[in-house]
Amino acid sequence: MASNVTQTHYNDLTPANKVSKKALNKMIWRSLFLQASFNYERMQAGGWLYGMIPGLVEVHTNKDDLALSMQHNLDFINTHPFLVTFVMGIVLSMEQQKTDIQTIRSVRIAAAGPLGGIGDALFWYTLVPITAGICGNLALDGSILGAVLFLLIFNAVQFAIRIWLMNWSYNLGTKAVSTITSNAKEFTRAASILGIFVVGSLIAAYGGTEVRIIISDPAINVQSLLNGILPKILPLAITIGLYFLIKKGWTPTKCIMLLIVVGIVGTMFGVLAGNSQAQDENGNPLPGGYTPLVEWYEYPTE
Amino acid sequence: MASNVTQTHYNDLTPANKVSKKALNKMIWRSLFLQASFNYERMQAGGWLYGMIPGLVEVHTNKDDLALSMQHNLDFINTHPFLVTFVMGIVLSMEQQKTDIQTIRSVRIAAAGPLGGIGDALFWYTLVPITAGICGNLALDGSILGAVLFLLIFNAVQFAIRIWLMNWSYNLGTKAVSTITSNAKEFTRAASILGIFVVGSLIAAYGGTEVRIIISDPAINVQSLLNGILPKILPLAITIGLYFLIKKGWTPTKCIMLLIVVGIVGTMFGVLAGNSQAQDENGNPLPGGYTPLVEWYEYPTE
Amino acid sequence: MASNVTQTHYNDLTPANKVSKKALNKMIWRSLFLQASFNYERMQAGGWLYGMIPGLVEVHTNKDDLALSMQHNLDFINTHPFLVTFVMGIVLSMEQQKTDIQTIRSVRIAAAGPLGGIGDALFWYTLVPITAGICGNLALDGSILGAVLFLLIFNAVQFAIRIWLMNWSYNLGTKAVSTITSNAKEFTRAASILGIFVVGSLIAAYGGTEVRIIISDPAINVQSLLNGILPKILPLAITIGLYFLIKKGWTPTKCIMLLIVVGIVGTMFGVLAGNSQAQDENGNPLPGGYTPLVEWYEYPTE
Amino acid sequence: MNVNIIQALLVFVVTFIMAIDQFSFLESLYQPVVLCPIIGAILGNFELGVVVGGAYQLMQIGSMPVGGAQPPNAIIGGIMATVFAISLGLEPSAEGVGAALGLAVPFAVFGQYAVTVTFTLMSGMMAKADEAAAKADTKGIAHINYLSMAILGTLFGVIAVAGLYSGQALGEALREFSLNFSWVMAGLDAAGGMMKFVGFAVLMKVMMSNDMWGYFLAGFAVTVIMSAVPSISGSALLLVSFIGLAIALADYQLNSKIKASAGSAGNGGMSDGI
Amino acid sequence: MNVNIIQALLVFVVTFIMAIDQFSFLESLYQPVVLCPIIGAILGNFELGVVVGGAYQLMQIGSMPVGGAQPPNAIIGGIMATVFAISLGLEPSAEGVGAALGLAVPFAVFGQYAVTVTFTLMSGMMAKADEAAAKADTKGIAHINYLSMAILGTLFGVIAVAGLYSGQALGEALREFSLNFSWVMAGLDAAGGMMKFVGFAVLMKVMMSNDMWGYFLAGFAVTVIMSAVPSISGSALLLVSFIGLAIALADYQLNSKIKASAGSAGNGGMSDGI
Amino acid sequence: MNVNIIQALLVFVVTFIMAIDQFSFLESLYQPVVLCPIIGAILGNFELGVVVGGAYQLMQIGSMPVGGAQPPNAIIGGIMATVFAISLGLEPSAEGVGAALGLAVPFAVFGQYAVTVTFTLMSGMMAKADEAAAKADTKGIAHINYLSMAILGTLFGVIAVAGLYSGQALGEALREFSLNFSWVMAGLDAAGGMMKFVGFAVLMKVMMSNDMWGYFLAGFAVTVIMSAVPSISGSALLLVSFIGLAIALADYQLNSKIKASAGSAGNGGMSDGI
Ligand SMILES: OC[C@H]1O[C@H](O)[C@@H](O)[C@@H](O)[C@@H]1O
Ligand SMILES: OC[C@H]1O[C@H](O)[C@@H](O)[C@@H](O)[C@@H]1O
Ligand SMILES: OC[C@H]1O[C@H](O)[C@@H](O)[C@@H](O)[C@@H]1O
Repeated sequence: MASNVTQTHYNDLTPANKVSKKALNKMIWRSLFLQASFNYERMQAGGWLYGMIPGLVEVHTNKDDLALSMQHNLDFINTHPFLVTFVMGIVLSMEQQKTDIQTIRSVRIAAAGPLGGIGDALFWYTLVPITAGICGNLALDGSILGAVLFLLIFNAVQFAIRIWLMNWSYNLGTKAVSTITSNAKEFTRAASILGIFVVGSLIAAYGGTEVRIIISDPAINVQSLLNGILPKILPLAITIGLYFLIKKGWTPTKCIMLLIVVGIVGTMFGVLAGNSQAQDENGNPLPGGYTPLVEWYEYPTE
Repeated sequence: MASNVTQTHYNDLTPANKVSKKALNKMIWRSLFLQASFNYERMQAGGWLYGMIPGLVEVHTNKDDLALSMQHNLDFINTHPFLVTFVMGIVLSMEQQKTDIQTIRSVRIAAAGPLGGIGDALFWYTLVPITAGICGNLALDGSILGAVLFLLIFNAVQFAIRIWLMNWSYNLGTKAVSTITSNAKEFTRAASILGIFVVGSLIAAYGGTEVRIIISDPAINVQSLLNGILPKILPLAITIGLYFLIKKGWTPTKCIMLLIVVGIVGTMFGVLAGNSQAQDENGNPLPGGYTPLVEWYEYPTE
Repeated sequence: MASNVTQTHYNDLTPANKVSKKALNKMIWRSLFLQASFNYERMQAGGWLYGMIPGLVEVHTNKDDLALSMQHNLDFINTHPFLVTFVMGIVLSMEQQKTDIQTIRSVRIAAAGPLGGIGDALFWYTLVPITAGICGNLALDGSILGAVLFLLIFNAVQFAIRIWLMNWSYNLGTKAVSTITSNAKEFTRAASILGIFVVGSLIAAYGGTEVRIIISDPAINVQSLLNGILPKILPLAITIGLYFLIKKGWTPTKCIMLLIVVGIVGTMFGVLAGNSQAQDENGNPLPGGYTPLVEWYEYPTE
Repeated sequence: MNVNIIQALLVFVVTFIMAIDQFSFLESLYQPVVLCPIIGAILGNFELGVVVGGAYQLMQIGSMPVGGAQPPNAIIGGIMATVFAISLGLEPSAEGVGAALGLAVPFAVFGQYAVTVTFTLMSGMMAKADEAAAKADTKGIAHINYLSMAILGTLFGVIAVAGLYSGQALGEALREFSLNFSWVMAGLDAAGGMMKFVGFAVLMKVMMSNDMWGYFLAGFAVTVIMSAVPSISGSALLLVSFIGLAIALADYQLNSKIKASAGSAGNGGMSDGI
Repeated sequence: MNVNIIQALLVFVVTFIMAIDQFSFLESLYQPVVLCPIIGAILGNFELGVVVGGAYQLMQIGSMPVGGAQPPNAIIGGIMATVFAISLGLEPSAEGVGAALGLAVPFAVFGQYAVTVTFTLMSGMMAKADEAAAKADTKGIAHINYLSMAILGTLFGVIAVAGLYSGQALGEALREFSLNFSWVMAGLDAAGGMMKFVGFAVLMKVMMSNDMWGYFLAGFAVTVIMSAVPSISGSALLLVSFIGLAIALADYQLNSKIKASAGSAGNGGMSDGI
Repeated sequence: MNVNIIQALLVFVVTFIMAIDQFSFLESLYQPVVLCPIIGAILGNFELGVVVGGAYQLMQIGSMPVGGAQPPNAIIGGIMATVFAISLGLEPSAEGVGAALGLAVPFAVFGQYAVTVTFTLMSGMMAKADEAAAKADTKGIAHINYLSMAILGTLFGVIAVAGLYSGQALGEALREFSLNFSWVMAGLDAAGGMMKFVGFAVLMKVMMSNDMWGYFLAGFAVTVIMSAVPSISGSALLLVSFIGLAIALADYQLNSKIKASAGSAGNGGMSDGI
């Protein structure tokens, strides 16, 4: 289990040779499958590792080290699919240097988080709307040129970025990594600080879990009350709770089971907010997102 | 005077024995009187000390130390009345360990501040409105059940919290305190930093002193101009000014006298904002909160 | 060139005597000409140095040191013209102590920035509107008293401030500087941190460079997209770019040339935002601030 | 309404207790839903008291004292609403008691005002407390607290009884007094608002050292920023303490390491001297 | 509309590919502007497919999956819009195809829902991945990814073919099912939203030490502040990383210096022990 | 209006002085309330000048140059308003002079524009100043300042006299020129806005070291946040300096301690080497 990696250093600490051009190319190609096994626990972790493998096998000739490396490369990750090669290059260069494992993990998450936001703004909210606007209009006029143009522009951009970033960041990392090793301990600590700071931040940025209870008479909105104490208090509390469970030895799978139970029991009684996406006879969404099995309070309809 | 405590350590530095269960219970009971001598200089300081006494007398068998402890336990404090036992437990555990005096002071204010906000949100803005809503409606229907229910719910909650927090935090503190003492000096410094950070924060959060002068022709609102330089500039300036006076040897009482004079002279000339809560013949509040004795500018009526 | 000062210490490190009263008075007088050679590259640098000269020549009897000092006193500076004497006094006291050059530079910019904002609020947005309001109304009634009163009030205030601040801050600095020298290296570092922090801040506060491209069909506002990634991204990117150019050896003049070319080419193609202040036949401003030479997209008129 | 001396005495006693309870003890007896029925019973109309209590309770939902700032006072307001409802012989229903609530408002405002002034003036009591503490006089501290409660109780008792006898007339007189001397009242209010700065300054004296001015100002700055954003201003103190914790822990970690490094590196006696 | 088995098979294959493509591979084939013409061609009306594709593409501009949150699904939506347009014999023009887009909405919503549930349930797959990794089984990792893609593809293929055959009737059935069990759907949605906290917690376990709680909470606090200011909430993570960088570099600088100072000042062996 | 050569000369001299005064010297002579009566006196109608001055002064309340950004220029505007008021023979009253203010607007805008361009181009002057400084040539620095003032004064003097002679016609010509070459004007404006980045970059070169990038970006980030909250954006720089102070003092405290610890712990010569 990712959470079971306790070894802090690789067994073989001799820096590996530079990875072959061929491996880098394979990694670029495999980076297209970053989201192949996307799921809400670790998001892109599975696809990430799939993408890293060509590099990792070259770098870790010691089989135990390869296992070690593969294990921690299954940590939670979420970043933009085009920009991921940047993170891949950096991480690969650290793997090659046999950098302290925790440092690799910290750098990986600290880089991935912000790149996700940047990539979304650049590609999902800029490139796609613009090309879709132009190409959609062409298609509306009956021309198949719209489809062709869309594929051309979109893929020219993504391949250019993926290829360039992978090579650039791998070289960058290779250079930087060696200067860092003289104060390795201090660097690991600093990287962990940044990493933990980013994790705190991710909770606030992405955590959306809320309580649903809104009563109209007397007027009570429990989530508003919670927000008055601390916005995003639930995501924070749940994460910290899970952290202590995992520290106690729970496996991630067990945590997931727990959350599914909590989720379904929570909506059974109308306590947790959730969107069923169900529609009533007139195609309108349900008030409060769903109808609880046990309705013990009246959800305001307006 | 609280400000005269210059001794940094207790005379008897041998950690005392754990405080008796009986003393803790007395403290819980006395915590109900936290606001008995509430005033705007130190807020709950008097009631706080009253509450701490049963523990302090057990811990400080040396009379000089008891005096010392009582003196600094009269520092300004403001927190939520229900959650105060949490702070009491922590402080008591530090008193017992004969922790450096400044550390105790710093931890006390740093814990009290945020708990005030949390408690207000939880109890004043959540528990009370909800129970009051239900019970008020019962009473409107002529049933005395409303009153009974209100007392039951409210006091069940407050006693559960007070009792549990006191015991929990006292034990927590007792455990943590011993590990801290190895780096006592560093811990004191860190606690002071947190304390001073929170004091700066309290000024911005609770400081409300403003200038009243608003002239309509030409349009001038002096407070807006000040806000343009720095919001809450007056509270900050006054606090810093008082700090230097007190450092120079002024007693808090003298400072208070000064502020009363400043307050009344300030409103005499319509310079300071203040709310007289007075109403004119038609029950409307006065423009600008009051009518200055000396009116040298026209306060806009609209 | 300012950027060519690489020497970190003066040649003659013996602290100079206190500057003569006469020199301080000259500096106050010259401070009136702070903006004599105002320009957008270094803002008040030329006038600042002009103002400092009477003090600098007394302090630096070694000619090379005088040159050194004059060079770095041409760094970018922008502060409020009335409050500048505060910065002058502090800097002069450090020059006199032959403080490490980088420290002087850092303290200078760190003090000037915030004082600019304070002064603007106090004088440009408070003193001027109030007196202008009163005096303008007097003048409207045909009385020349308005003009006389305006000059009296305005100049009484500015001279009082300039004179007092210069003397006060010079003395303050003289006292503080000596205690600092024992940890000179550490102080320089700390001052540089504050300085670099303020420079980062100035970019965000004063940087206004934007992209102009707004297309209505499909709706695209490039600047909004950039703001979604990072507000003020262009000012940040340009400054960092220039920093690397200057590190590579470019002179500021060469950088300026580049920016003028970028500016004009940018507006030629309607890429950069800029305000021509031109008006059409009906006295209305032009959509988007100007009409590009090459119009390759339609700027929305509404 | 005819009030006999026994009733007046009972009202005094009840008010005395409630005035203390609003800040000390259970902090719940004083709520209108509890208080008004009792006053009603004393004045001979328990049922009306219950209803007035319910109505008043609902009206003042959401106004609680926070940070020591006072809302219109629920005790004086509740008592006078009951008095008016009974003397006017109102209907025991939600609509019926409305008029009584209205008439009680000036009294509630006056009560608010009485508390504010008391809290301002009682700041003087702290000097006495300091003296007692310096002598380790635990009884003295207790007495100060008891005395303070007694003062508040008596003050409220007197106001309530006076209201009981002279009703509307008194309301008008109070209003006029505070109108004519509004600047004094406002001055006390302003002074009251500034009192806490003395407390802050004393704390600063305790904790401040020259290299901590930055943290002090930073705490101020960060809170100014948060207060300017409506949706988080309520959690500002908690969020600030998160940030302060990061700073304090970092300082602790580094200074401990410096100490360890100095201690480890040579003469043991050093470590204390740094 | 009469659909023969070959057409159904082709639709299945195309949907299978597109379902994978929406998250993996080129992430562009699946866009309506590309997809609808292909479906149109299969069903015998290429031109109408092109126009429906254009219309659908424009309609859904701006809805992209961000942070894993799903918008109404463009694939199922696009396919069904094409199916309805052809079966209703609509005009190949912007106005003409409007009705088909409307009928496709419930299917798009159902597709969104299918993805969300899949992503929630596939969290379980990670335990398998952990096992494979522990054995350095690179093939195993590959298979997990292939399998995941196959599942998503098959699921979508089945939905599309079912939609192809039963059109509106199926839409109605789906709607009713999710209406009756809305609390289960909502529960899975809520659970899905919480899954990432497991990932965060694992990361915390890796990086957290006792003196880092402050940084963790500070990162949280700063982001809460930023998220409360609309115009910068989008750049929050980047701004946070700037601040985090300052903190990390400061810590690095200071700790390196402490180490150097300790190392320099005495017995060389010390430096490792600190 | 007939203008004789003496009048023109006087206008030139007055404008020359005022143009300098608006940035240097007393920064108050140039205000319309002072300037317009003087121009009025020169043109033979002092009283009208007084009234126009008052009206113009009130109109432009609140527009001051901040951070070097220029508002419509009050000097050129004030002078032309006086010229138009006298030549049109307006009434010396608030309403009477309104028309003259309107006609003066294009000139004020042109004046604003002239200042902006001048400030952009005069950036070049700094290279000369650097040279003078490198030779410790104090006179050279003085001359550069005098010259700069003279340029600004002359430029304004010429514009004012031209305006005096050709009034509205010139206004129209100016407008057309800037309309036709609006992209050049805008380019200079854009370039002017970027000039300060050169100054910032030079400062960075002075102060930056590798481990300070974090602070640089953090200063930027914090200010971006503050600027996004309207009610505190005005005090952003002051608030930032509070936070920066905390950081700098912390760094100073820690590095001093590290130095002391290293120094104390062994060979004295060490302390310099770290
Ligand atoms: O705000 C914290 C605290 O402040 C004061 O002590 C009182 O107003 C309490 O009711 C409140 O809980
Ligand atoms: O937000 C970053 C990232 O999050 C998820 O991985 C997906 O929604 C991606 O499309 C997105 O780019
Ligand atoms: O903003 C500070 C400062 O900036 C520039 O130097 C000028 O615009 C001054 O008028 C202003 O006071």
